[in-house]
Amino acid sequence: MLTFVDSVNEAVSGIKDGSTVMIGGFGNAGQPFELIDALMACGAKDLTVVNNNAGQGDQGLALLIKEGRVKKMICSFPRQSDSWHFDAKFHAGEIELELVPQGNLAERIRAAGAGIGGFFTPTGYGTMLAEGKETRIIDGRGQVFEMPIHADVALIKALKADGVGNLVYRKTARNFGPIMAAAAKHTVVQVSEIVPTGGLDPENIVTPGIYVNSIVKVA
Amino acid sequence: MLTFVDSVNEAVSGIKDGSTVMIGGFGNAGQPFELIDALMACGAKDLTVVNNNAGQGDQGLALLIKEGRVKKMICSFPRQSDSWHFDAKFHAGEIELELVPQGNLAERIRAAGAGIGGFFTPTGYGTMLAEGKETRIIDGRGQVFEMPIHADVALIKALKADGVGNLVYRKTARNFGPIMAAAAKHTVVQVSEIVPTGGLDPENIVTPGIYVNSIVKVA
Amino acid sequence: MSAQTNSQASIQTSDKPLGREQLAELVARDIAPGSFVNLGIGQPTLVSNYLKPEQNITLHTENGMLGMGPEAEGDDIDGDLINAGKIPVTELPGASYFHHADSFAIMRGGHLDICVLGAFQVSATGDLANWHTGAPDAIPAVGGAMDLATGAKDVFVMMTLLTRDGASKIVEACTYPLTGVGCVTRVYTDKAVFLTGPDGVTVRETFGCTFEELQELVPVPLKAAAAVVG
Amino acid sequence: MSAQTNSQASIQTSDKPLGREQLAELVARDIAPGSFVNLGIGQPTLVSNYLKPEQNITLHTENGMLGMGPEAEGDDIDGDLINAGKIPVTELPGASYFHHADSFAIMRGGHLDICVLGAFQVSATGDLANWHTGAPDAIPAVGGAMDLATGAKDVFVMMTLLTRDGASKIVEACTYPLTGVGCVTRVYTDKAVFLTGPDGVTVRETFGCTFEELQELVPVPLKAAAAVVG
Repeated sequence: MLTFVDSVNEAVSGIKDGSTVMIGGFGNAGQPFELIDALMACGAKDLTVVNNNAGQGDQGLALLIKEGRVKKMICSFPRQSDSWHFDAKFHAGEIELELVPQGNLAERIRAAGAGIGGFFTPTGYGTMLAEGKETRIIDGRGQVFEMPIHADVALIKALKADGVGNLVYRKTARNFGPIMAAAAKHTVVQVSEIVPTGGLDPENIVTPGIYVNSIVKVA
Repeated sequence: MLTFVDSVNEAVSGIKDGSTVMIGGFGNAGQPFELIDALMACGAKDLTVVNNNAGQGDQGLALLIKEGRVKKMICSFPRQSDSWHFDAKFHAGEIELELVPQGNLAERIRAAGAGIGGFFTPTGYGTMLAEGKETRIIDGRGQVFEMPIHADVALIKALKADGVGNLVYRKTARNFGPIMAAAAKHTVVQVSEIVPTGGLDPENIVTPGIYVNSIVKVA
Repeated sequence: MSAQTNSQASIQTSDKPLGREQLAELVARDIAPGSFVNLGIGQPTLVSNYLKPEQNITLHTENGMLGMGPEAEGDDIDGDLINAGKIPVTELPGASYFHHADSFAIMRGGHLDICVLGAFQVSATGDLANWHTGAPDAIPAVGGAMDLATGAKDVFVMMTLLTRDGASKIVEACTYPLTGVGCVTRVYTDKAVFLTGPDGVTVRETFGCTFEELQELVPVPLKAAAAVVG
Repeated sequence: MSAQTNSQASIQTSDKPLGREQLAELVARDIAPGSFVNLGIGQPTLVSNYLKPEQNITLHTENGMLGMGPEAEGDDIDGDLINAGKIPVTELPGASYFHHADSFAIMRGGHLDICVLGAFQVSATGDLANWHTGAPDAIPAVGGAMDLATGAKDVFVMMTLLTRDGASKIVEACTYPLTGVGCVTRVYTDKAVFLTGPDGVTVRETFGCTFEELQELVPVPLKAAAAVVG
């Protein structure tokens, strides 16, 4: 059921202690900064967060990690020049890390949305990231079994939404948005613009409204 | 390598005896009629054809089947009121049928293009279409292991192409086009219009040119 | 015992069996506002005629569209805009198009609230048989039936309760080849609405027969809906 | 023996080791016209400066774009248009955008002709180690390296041949954690270009050293390229 809400705080109110939260964005492109700030404000803790990175600098996801609200990160690239809050928590043994090759991260999120129970991929075969995982040889190539990543809530950013929740994105800010929207039970979207239903070309919808639950316009 | 060719006959010239050929379309929407006619004319035989159906009436794929050029059909819905040529060949034991639930057909084609070695799906579990296949229980649900479907050549129809082979489609004629384009070694596209490079909005490309090898404009 | 008799009487909501159109109207009325729905080929398609605009239902068609409108007529017929039954349809404001894998991901990923399907048989535990007679010379054709049966949150079946020969289509175990296991949640028939699931078969309401008369027809133990008993 | 001596002499194509820019220029020259290419973060990015328009190369960036143009400057900088290194870039005519799963499907499905990556080590059979030092206190970060290594038709590595300590980065077996097994097809270094594969390591050309001097540096048996021998 789709609702348009007036504030980012209301938009994230469904996030509880222990929730798994997917957060869109790659670098700053597509990051739902305002929704992350609202997640910070709402107080939910023991979170599992799925994002490509593990926070940068002293804002957004990095702050959430600093405050000890994140129990586990599922990501592909936690180490960056300014990922000091994650680094500190990790070295202190206060945060769990599931490191996932970026393509496996994307495909596992996609699998969750598409109802796939698991899949074999050559990525990671023969590496330490396949340790403990089921493997098999298919058509002569070693492959690793990977499971879908589901989430309770996805927080994503899009360019525009129409009245039924159809979304379009902008350039490389699209990144994880469409697949996270499909993989979460409840998808919250911050958009720059809301247009009337019929205002987006049906040929060009990237995320159909069926995947969207809450929309908030962010100035 | 992308080439623009002048005739449908030239476009299908890479199809050899024994080739696996994917043919786009669902009903008449998106069916590359002219390319199928060219495939008929080129004489290639012992074909494995991947299509949602198994031909209708006395044209296109149905004719190819009638002439004994198709060794095997991989499809989800071979039986239609006017699928008499397939019916006759099937009852005569002269054509092999791999019957695949439509969603498995789509997902297996998608898997081929995406480099997935195989996947588990609940679709078909406990039915005769899962007989002989590997199964397992994942998260409490019975699931069936399905393998990708690769092809030598895909024949599809799009609305427009630009100079680098980017494609857009029209309404429900999109259907299997984008996933077949990605699953075949060589993708042949018939389009209604060729526009200059830059003439399609990068946000709205459905099939990027990397998946396209031959383009022919059909009046 | 008298309570049970009361309950059996109270769930008879019509003096006569329902016709096809009445059944379609009933199914339409039971679909929750805002639902995303896929209507199977054949009888289920009739349901669309009874959906009210204020229900705000979005129809999905597995060949690649959300926001499907009514059947197209006259100048609105467009060969590129068809439904899963290959019939020309129309596009409503807010529609979207996508390719076949994305379309089936909507079904298989559990995003549709309801699909409505026809059936040959439904078992006491919700197994569905609707794609293949199993006859040795029949050419099997499955289409999207297994994906819908397995993927939708709720699978509603519409069928006559009895075959032409008078046999119940609600059975202990399906004798026709299965479409899906334990997937059906509700069965709409001319004589009754049944709720199916792991706990067996519950009768929500009957049409033109009593609970006891219905039980005579159906070879699996039936329960009357608790909500109606009171 | 003299034939081998000849071959060893003939594959020295430069008097001096190549600098980073010269190496990038050489890689750029070796990319076949019309190729689809992904350039890894760091040194491989330099290759884009030497691609000629007539080569008609299409660059892919794994965060969701084909047809990436040069780094953006001044007013062209757009926070929504970045590459995998999170640097603002530009869009060329014919570009397209897609989501992350579709973008990695391009890589993982074998559709990229070439990816160019940096490396810590490459083994005699083409194993690649480029993502993790394996140090106990290091925070591992893999990004798209494993997908590129496993997915591209050809994996080119660019690196100095020797570590700061003078150890060869071409090794019998990698001691650093692997990125991919048997995936590297070509290694561009300051001192030589190597072709790697199941048959071992072949030297295509040397820079500032002879084949014999090169063999002294590298602890795996080298072959001179057959094509150059004649």
